[in-house]
Amino acid sequence: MSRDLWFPSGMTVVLTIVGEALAVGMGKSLFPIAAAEEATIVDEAFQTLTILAIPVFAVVFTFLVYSVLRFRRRGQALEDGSPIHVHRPLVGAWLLVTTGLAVTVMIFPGATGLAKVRSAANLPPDLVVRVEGMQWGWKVIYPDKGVSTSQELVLPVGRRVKVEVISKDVVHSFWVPAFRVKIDAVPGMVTTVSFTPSRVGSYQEDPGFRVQCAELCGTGHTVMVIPVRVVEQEEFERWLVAQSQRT
Amino acid sequence: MAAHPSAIGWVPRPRLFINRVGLWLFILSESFLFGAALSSRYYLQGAERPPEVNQLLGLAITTVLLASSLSAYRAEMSAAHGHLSGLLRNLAATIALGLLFLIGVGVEWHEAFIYFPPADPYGTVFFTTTGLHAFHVLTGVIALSIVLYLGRDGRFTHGNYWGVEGAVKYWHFVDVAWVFIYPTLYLVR
Amino acid sequence: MEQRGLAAALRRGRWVFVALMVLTVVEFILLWLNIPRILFRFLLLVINGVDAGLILYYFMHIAQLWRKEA
Amino acid sequence: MAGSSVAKDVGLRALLPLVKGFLFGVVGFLAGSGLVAGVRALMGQDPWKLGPLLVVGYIFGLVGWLLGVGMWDYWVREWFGLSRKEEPSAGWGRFFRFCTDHKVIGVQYLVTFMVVLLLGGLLAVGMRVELMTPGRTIMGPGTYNTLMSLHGILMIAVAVAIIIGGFANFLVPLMIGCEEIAFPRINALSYWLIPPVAVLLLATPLMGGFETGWTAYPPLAVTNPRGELLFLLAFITFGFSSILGGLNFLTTIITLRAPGMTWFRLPIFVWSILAAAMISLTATQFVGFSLLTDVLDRVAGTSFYNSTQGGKPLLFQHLFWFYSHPAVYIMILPAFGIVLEVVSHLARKPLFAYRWVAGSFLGIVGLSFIVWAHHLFTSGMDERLHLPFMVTTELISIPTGMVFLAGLGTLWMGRLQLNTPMLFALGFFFNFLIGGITGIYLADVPTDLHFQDSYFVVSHFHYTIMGGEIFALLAATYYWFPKITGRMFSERLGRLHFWWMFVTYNLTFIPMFWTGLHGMPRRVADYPATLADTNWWVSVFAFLLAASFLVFVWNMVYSWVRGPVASANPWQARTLEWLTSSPPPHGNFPREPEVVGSPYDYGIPGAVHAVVGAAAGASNGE
Repeated sequence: MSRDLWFPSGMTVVLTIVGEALAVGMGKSLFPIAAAEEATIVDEAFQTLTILAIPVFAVVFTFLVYSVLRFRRRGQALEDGSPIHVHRPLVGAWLLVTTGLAVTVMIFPGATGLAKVRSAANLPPDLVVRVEGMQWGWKVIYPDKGVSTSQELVLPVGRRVKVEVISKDVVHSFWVPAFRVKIDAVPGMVTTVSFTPSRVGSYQEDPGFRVQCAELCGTGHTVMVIPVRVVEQEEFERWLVAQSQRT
Repeated sequence: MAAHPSAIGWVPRPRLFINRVGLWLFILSESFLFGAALSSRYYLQGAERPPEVNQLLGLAITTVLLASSLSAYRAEMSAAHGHLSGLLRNLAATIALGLLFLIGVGVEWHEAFIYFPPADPYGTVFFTTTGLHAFHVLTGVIALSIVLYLGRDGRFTHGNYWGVEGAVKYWHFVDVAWVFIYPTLYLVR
Repeated sequence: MEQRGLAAALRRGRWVFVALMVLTVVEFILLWLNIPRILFRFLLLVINGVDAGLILYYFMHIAQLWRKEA
Repeated sequence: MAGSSVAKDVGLRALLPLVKGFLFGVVGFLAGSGLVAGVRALMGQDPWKLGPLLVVGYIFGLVGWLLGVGMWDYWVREWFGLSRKEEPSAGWGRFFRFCTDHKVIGVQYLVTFMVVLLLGGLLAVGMRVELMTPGRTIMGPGTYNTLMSLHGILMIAVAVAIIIGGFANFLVPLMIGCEEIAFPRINALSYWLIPPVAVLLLATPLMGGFETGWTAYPPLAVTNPRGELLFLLAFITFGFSSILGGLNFLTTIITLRAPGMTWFRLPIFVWSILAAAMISLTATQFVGFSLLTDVLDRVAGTSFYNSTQGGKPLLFQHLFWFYSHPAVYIMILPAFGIVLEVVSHLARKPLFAYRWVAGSFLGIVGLSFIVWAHHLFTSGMDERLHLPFMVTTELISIPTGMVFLAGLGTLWMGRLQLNTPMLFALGFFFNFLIGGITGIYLADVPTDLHFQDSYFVVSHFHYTIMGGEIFALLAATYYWFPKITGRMFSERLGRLHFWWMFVTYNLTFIPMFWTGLHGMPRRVADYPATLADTNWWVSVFAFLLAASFLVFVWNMVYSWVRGPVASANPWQARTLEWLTSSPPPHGNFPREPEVVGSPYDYGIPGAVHAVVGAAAGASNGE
């Protein structure tokens, strides 16, 4: 009897340690390129959830596999198992642990991560960009600079950007995988998202640098993509000037 | 109503109770439909309401519908006490009041088309909600008419009048729905 | 006997109808009084709740469900 | 059997109701659309506007179809005091006509939706062919969208209806010991609403397809081609059918339990159906209304979602998910019931923490109504709603965890028979564990900001619905196959099917978490070249996964026709459905069963669940 408890418990611990070592060891290599401060928050939340999930998986998995191997029927005759209907302390402990886990993920990384992601939105932005979604393309407008383009989204590195997203026809969604930000473009509404690009990069370097429509919007949904380019402030200024001359 | 004759050794099932539970569950389900319509009104419009809503007509059709509920109740009670002529008279009155209500809604629609057509934000919720309700009134009128037709043949006795009870309960439910629709569309601000 | 039961039931129905009408007219009158919006909405909710309760209890006999008489 | 004369209906004549239904349907359609054209012409409007013609024509056609297929004969005639036509109580013709026997309807549902499942699977194969390599592979993006949307709605329909419509119809009356469901004719009606749904959905490509996915978000659903309208009408019809189903099961379970069948003697599968039926009875009205608003915006010129007129597209998302999130519990609660049932009977051990599980089911029902907005974290809704909906969503992990404890606790110290149904039940626990854990990533707002509408979501819900519900469905199919058909399936092919499917299933969907994390949005026909290798492998395994169903179909079809005859109780299980013959006779039991104990008292000498006929003394005691 005691062996039936100690062996799978030991295996659970081993599996958990291996799993956690893998999760922590692989660390950033698991994630796609992260090019905004918000991306780090999201990735950390992901990592926290993984660290919490591994023991849960390990417990259920080892006890499931152990039961199958240990308690399978041997021989042909049908036998009944032990008539255990319920084990109140176990049910209580299980409820306590699952409730504890649920509350944990609500607070950390849930509420704390949410607060961190929002903190950028509560500060005044360095740059406001207006993005219009339409079937099927994006139009990027820099209202203060009098510049607009449908070719690419260019942003300066290290500056807090506030993107105001609108839609001209149906629901679209503004998603830049490298920034881990997403907000729907809804007709009749202005939705906003704030973030701070943290590294220079471009679509050629990594496809994470793209504005991707994430909400099904019709035939051209798949190709509703424009590249994103994060550049140094001086280059950004030069680009703005070049753009305004072109128009 | 039982589909199969009970085999030997089966306790007969309480058919009336089964029917009642089923009907009440259906009413519960339908109340979610009206809940969806009413919550859409508040989501789209808040509590706003154009001044052209015809208050007197609203009060009038509400009265008609409440009165029809009374006559429906009288019909059911008459059936329960085996009072056939009372049943038929009150059923006919209920159907007539129901039709009067529908005419009232028709007049209202005619006016509303001018002040807030269906493409207008308020018109959207007004026409959808009253249309949904009028459709239920119409089905209720049809159900009551079938009951009236059967009642004339003396199909309902004071121990067996589920047809009357079912149709009347449904009619009352349509009335309850209106009790919430009326202030939502006409009064709230 | 039978007829007396019916008469009592019909009388009860009339009273319920009168109550419903009074509540509706109260709603209607409240509309024209200049009471605060929050209070007005709250009163409407209460009145409608009472309306629905009256119909459910007296007209639709909801109590049949737990008083298994069938 | 009560009557000695068994009416039989064989030969092609048995198909007559279908022909009649079809003809009545066509007549109804012409009458309805003619009526609209006439009224519009009288009002001085263009009589040939397609939208109103289709909608009203369809409603009339639907009524015509139902009357023709059997409602007139078995239903309306009685209203008018005419004699009701007798329906046959034996013969294969019953499966092709309006029949009120719950066992026939169960089989009708099962077979119909198995076919739809395979069809949806074929569409998925088509999608994976397109996604095998980046760029255009075999089809344009419009075709891909229609294919994907059809796959979505067909599989959602399967997931919602196959267990409740199929197994619950067949089993609930047997398990609670009654002879027929509460409203047999409404039950038949809810099945016969399905063929028009299938016809409409399969006709959508002819009308220009529909590209909104099964979620039908406006304004896209308002501006999309005509195929969209057919899809909306089909979905509304399907919702109506599912409401009637829920109504029937709730009434049956509340009122028709056999003497002695108290609430805590109900098999857990019945509890799960009770819980699922509560949701489908109520929440479905919301999706019906939301789709109706789409239709009205298209056809009647209202402006629910026309933002230039003050409409609000987000309203639809709230209404839609108020049903469609609870809908996943309509799918998964019966699956919980099935696996716990199978695990208890095949491990020959009492179901662990039975009352807690029943309570958890009701807890899930309650919570399911207050979590919908977690689908809207990136939709631009009020940000103050994010935290509360995250909290309620994550609370659902507590009752769900109880199901896992019950499963593990039942296996522990049991005597497991590792046969095909048990393997699928175990596979359920593994897959649903992954599906459940990844759900937390989507419920937590910070991670959801990245994962919303990505392949991570695709993989997550395939883990819960396919890895969860479909595995439970297959467990149920193998477990109850002898009861339904009276024959035994091939155990060897069954195990082959399980291992083949389990391995290829996981290899198909695990990589999708990775592609989602790396920025692949869902519902696209193309992706960046960096994801090409992963997608190629996913496609290969998806084809192998699809091929595993060939084994399943062969096993089912061959065994149904040629398999060895099964005994009344091949698993030596204790619930009531095994106490009657396989397949059960018309009327289910020779005498009314009397329930005297729990269905799960394994290992207790002398414990009895039920007695069928005191005189006969047939019981399942030791």
